[in-house]
Amino acid sequence: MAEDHRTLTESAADLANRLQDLSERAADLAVQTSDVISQSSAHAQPFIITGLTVFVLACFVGYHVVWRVTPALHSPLMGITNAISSVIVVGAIIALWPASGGFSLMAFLAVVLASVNIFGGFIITRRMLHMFKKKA
Amino acid sequence: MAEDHRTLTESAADLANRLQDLSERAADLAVQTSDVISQSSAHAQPFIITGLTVFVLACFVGYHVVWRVTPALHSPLMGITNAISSVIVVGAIIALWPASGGFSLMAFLAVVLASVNIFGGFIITRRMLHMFKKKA
Amino acid sequence: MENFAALTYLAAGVLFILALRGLSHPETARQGLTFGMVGMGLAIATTLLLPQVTAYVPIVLAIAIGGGIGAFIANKIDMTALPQLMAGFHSLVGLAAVFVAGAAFNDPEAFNIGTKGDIHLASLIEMSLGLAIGAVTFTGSIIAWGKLQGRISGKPVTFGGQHQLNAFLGVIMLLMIILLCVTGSAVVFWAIALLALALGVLMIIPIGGADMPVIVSMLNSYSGWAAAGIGFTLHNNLLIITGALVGSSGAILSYIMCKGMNRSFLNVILGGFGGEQASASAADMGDRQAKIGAAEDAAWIMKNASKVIIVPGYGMAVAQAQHALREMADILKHEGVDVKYAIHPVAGRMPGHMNVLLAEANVPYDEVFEMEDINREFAQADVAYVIGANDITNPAAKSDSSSPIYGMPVLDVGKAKTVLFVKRSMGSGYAGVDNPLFFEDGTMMLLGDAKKMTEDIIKAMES
Amino acid sequence: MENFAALTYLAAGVLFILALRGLSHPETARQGLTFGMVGMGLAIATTLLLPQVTAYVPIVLAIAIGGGIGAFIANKIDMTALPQLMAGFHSLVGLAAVFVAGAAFNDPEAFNIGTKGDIHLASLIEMSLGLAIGAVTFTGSIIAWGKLQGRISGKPVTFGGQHQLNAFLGVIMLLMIILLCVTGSAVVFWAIALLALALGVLMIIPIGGADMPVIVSMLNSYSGWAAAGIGFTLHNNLLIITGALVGSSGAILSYIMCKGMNRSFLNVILGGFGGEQASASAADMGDRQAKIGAAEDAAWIMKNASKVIIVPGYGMAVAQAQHALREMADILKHEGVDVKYAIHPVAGRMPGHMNVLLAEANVPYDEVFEMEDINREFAQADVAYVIGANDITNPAAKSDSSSPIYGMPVLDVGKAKTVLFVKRSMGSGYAGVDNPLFFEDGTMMLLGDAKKMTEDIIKAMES
Ligand SMILES: NC(=O)c1ccc[n+]([C@@H]2O[C@H](COP(=O)([O-])OP(=O)(O)OC[C@H]3O[C@@H](n4cnc5c(N)ncnc54)[C@H](OP(=O)(O)O)[C@@H]3O)[C@@H](O)[C@H]2O)c1
Ligand SMILES: NC(=O)c1ccc[n+]([C@@H]2O[C@H](COP(=O)([O-])OP(=O)(O)OC[C@H]3O[C@@H](n4cnc5c(N)ncnc54)[C@H](OP(=O)(O)O)[C@@H]3O)[C@@H](O)[C@H]2O)c1
Repeated sequence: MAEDHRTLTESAADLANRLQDLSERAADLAVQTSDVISQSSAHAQPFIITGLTVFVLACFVGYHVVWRVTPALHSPLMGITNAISSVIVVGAIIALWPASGGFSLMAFLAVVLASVNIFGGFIITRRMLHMFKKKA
Repeated sequence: MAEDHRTLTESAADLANRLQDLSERAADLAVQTSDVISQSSAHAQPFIITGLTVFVLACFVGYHVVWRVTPALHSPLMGITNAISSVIVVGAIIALWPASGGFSLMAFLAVVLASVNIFGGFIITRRMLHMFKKKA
Repeated sequence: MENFAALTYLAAGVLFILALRGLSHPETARQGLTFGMVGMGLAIATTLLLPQVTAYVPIVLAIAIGGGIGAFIANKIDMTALPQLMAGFHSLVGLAAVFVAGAAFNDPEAFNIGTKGDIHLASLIEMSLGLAIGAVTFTGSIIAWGKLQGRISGKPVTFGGQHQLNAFLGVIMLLMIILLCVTGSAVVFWAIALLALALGVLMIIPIGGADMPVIVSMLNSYSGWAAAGIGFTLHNNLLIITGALVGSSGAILSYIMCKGMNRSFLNVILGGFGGEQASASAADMGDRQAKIGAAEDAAWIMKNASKVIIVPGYGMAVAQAQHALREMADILKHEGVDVKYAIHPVAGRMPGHMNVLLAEANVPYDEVFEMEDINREFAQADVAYVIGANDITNPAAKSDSSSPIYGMPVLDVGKAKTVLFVKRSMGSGYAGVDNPLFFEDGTMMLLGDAKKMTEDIIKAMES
Repeated sequence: MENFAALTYLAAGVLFILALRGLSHPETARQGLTFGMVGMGLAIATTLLLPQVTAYVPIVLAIAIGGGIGAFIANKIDMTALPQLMAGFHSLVGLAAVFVAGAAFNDPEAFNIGTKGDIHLASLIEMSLGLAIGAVTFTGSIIAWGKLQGRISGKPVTFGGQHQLNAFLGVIMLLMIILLCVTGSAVVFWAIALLALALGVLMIIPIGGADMPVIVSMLNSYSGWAAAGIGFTLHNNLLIITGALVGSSGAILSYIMCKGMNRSFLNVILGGFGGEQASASAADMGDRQAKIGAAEDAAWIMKNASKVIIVPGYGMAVAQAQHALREMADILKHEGVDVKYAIHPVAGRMPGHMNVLLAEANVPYDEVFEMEDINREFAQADVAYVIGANDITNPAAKSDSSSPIYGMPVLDVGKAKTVLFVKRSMGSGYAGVDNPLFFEDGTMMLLGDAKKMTEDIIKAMES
């Protein structure tokens, strides 16, 4: 019995040791986790920052490019910008029937409407541009 | 003694239970960790991608902005670009005496050289620009 | 895949930039258009290849339906209806943005922006802004379409306290967006949508029909900023780049139009300008007498001229007189007369309107000149043939500081030896201002429909 | 802090863009410069506030030393030495890039790009490119500086198999970069540096002294791309934006210069063009006789002219004649003569060289015209006063298809009633081509130093 007792006590102590071990490992893991996260966040800025950088630069590009458009082609410009602004169709396509939810009617309608614009905008612009001719 | 025995056995069982609990939590933590990491990597593209986006847009901006510079000011343009290209000083400052290593002579020299350029470039440009005057 | 998609999206963005760059000259414009179409194709193809996109059938169906409708409309529409068409298309972009915001709100997991009922704060803000701007664009563009199409009276609808009401509704909307951020409630979300739809109507009805082009451009600009906002929500640089391009484009075109009319943007937005044309204003002219001519007189004068400058305006678009005009110019050129076209920046009802109509009638673009490039040549011209234009030739803009169009740059048609005005009456143009040029010695009025009158002149020339 | 830093870096990038935009007009240029300086201050301040930066004393010391040297040089230097100065500054940027790359290689932890001896592959590639470009820029710019300053003969140094040797070394370099990526060895790293230093010398020595401005711009462009590369390594958008700006600027300036000389960039790079001027070439002219004039003749002719166009060239810079020139122009203007300056795009030895020198002598910038704007006016001018310029006036570029400068756009000075050439001899300019204009009837040669001759003319005018 005394032996039994000893064994049990020992094994209890053993368990306690293992427990401590484990808790240390858990602590380690936690540290590593936070390390990984902080490191990856140090490397990868939140999207709002890079997005803002891209946005500001794109505004500069837009400003310069649009001012270069010859006034005679301002109507085609409206046509093209109308078409490309429908690039939000990209968002609608993702939402149409995602794995997480079922069929989304709203997304479907958004894709339809954006497609009207994309095709309509490009085709009317092409019609306009095909009319501009040089002196023969 | 029997009671003792029981208590010990019970506490051993208890410990075992707790251990299981803990290991479950650890597993949980691991899952969460990988979740966090994968999520943050899904959200944050690797820098090479955003960097490339920024680079391409900045090239467009540079192209348009530089072509707008009046030829009369091409020398000041060289002066300013000379000064701002020394913005790599930013990298040298970080490396000068970081927590990880000791004093870096190379970084020190880089800061000195870049500073020569920054001050020299801006001052010579200012001297040039101050000479350009309109008809009185 | 993620990274590959990011790269192809970047390529699509670059192609869009090149598309707009192409428009800097008619020679490169068609190539630019091709860039734009390839870019759009790339963007859609990339999205279809994303792992989370699997429902190809409904997607292709939706694109086919929408594309079919779009192609049909764009192929059938008359070039003279361009301003309305643009307004109509914009309303669709606005509605699409509303639907995208709604879909994202209903199923945030699809976009990685949180879970249903617990959407990230930043995404909620961006989403509600996108929703509001989209809804305003939708109803606002419909009103603009109606006014341009003539379905709704072009007269400004004004009532007391209108601006106060709009401002009040704007504040309510802001409060509701804050409420949405706090509660995340679907009811609040759709209430914002309804309010924004109403605001779109209320904001546009006080603005006169002829100011609609500025409004259409403004709404275009808004839809660009909204797309950029959605880009932030979806972490998609392509939407951000495109949004910034479209946003700048709309803003710059509005600015150019306001400058061409010498009015501030605020003045346009506050509304109350223009509307039904004062058709009886000729009576106000007292006993001043205008010289009324016939087609035969005009034909004789022009055949004997050595230089004729043609000034088209909104009336040419209404009468669809561009083909007859080109024919007349051909006859004159055949007779050895030097013929040029002068385009005012705000002639017609949208930027570049006249250029497109003349191009439709096969007028070569190198015979068509911007105001700054040709204004000095009127002094050497024998005839200025003003067809359906009015305000853009009004010298009161230069001389009469009390005129509502004072300060607007105008074409110096009065400097030509003879000015021929083709219009249906002695009435005023869109600004509602009388044109003193009608009563000058060198002026001859050719009263009648622009197309009919031009055809009569052609007949007289040929006989 | 990270995010705050990213935002202020973005602001600094925008300020740099605005700085270059400001240069579109002399009126806004000083404001642009202020933007540039504020942007740089912001960038440095932000970096100092980063948590990992703590060693303020050595940093401030380094900036103070460097800034002091830079300020001293920039304040003392003569404006005529600008081309050398730019080359010298560029060499410093190159060396700084080498040091930054070296520091990053020695202490990758500081930049978060791996650990010593185990640096991320992408960073190794970027780093070695930065190193190589920096080293080439360093020695290349030093050679350019020496040739411009006259410390090294401007003659192209050529030998057989030169281009083959350079190509061979380039291939070796590429192999060593691959080796570096595989081993990460410090020896290989520094071997790359040494090789690049040698390559910089070898690439530039075959190029003639007068082509140096193109080379300086090209190296400037390279240093921009290198900065962008370091930006990728450090995950820093500011470096990327700035690098792209500087890179485009250098590339566009090289392009403009090549176009101004009607030569291809490749032709410049391959070298062997220009060098010592053929001083005795006048003998080749056979028995054609040039009219040699004195200062008094020139004074008399110009005082009786109603329109004089001054064409400055490299010789004006050498002689520092700009102040005397301005004085002469003042006297002429006082006499009621219409005086203008015509600047060829590649007059002098760097883009905008003449404009700066004339500005230094207080010539108002609205009297100074670009070639396209003034070339037609020579036909109405009584006198073209060509001072220290040669190639840029050579009509052989238009008429003689066998001339090495055939196709280069030139100033039509020959259209003026009288052409006065101020130069020291009948020798040719940098292209080594004889100028047939010297022997035309309407030409008078004023042989002598540009400054001395102009002062003599002033004396003759005043007496
Ligand atoms: N282009 C733009 O982007 C833009 C944007 C915003 C505002 N606007 C404004 O629009 C105006 C444009 O000037 P505008 O000179 O082109 O047009 P306008 O001043 O509106 O004059 C058009 C004239 O055409 C005549 N007309 C109408 N139908 C006709 C027909 N079937 N046959 C012959 N004549 C006809 C009308 O006179 P009768 O009734 O006597 O026939 C009218 O006076 C400017 O005031 C501008 O500020 C333009
Ligand atoms: N600006 C740039 O960016 C750039 C870049 C690359 C290449 N370049 C090249 O540089 C050349 C510039 O043409 P340029 O006409 O200005 O110069 P140039 O053709 O080199 O002629 C300069 C002339 O000045 C004379 N000269 C030299 N020192 C003088 C002094 N102290 N007093 C009076 N005259 C003096 C020389 O003749 P004497 O020896 O008889 O006195 C020489 O003929 C072009 O060929 C261009 O392609 C320019």
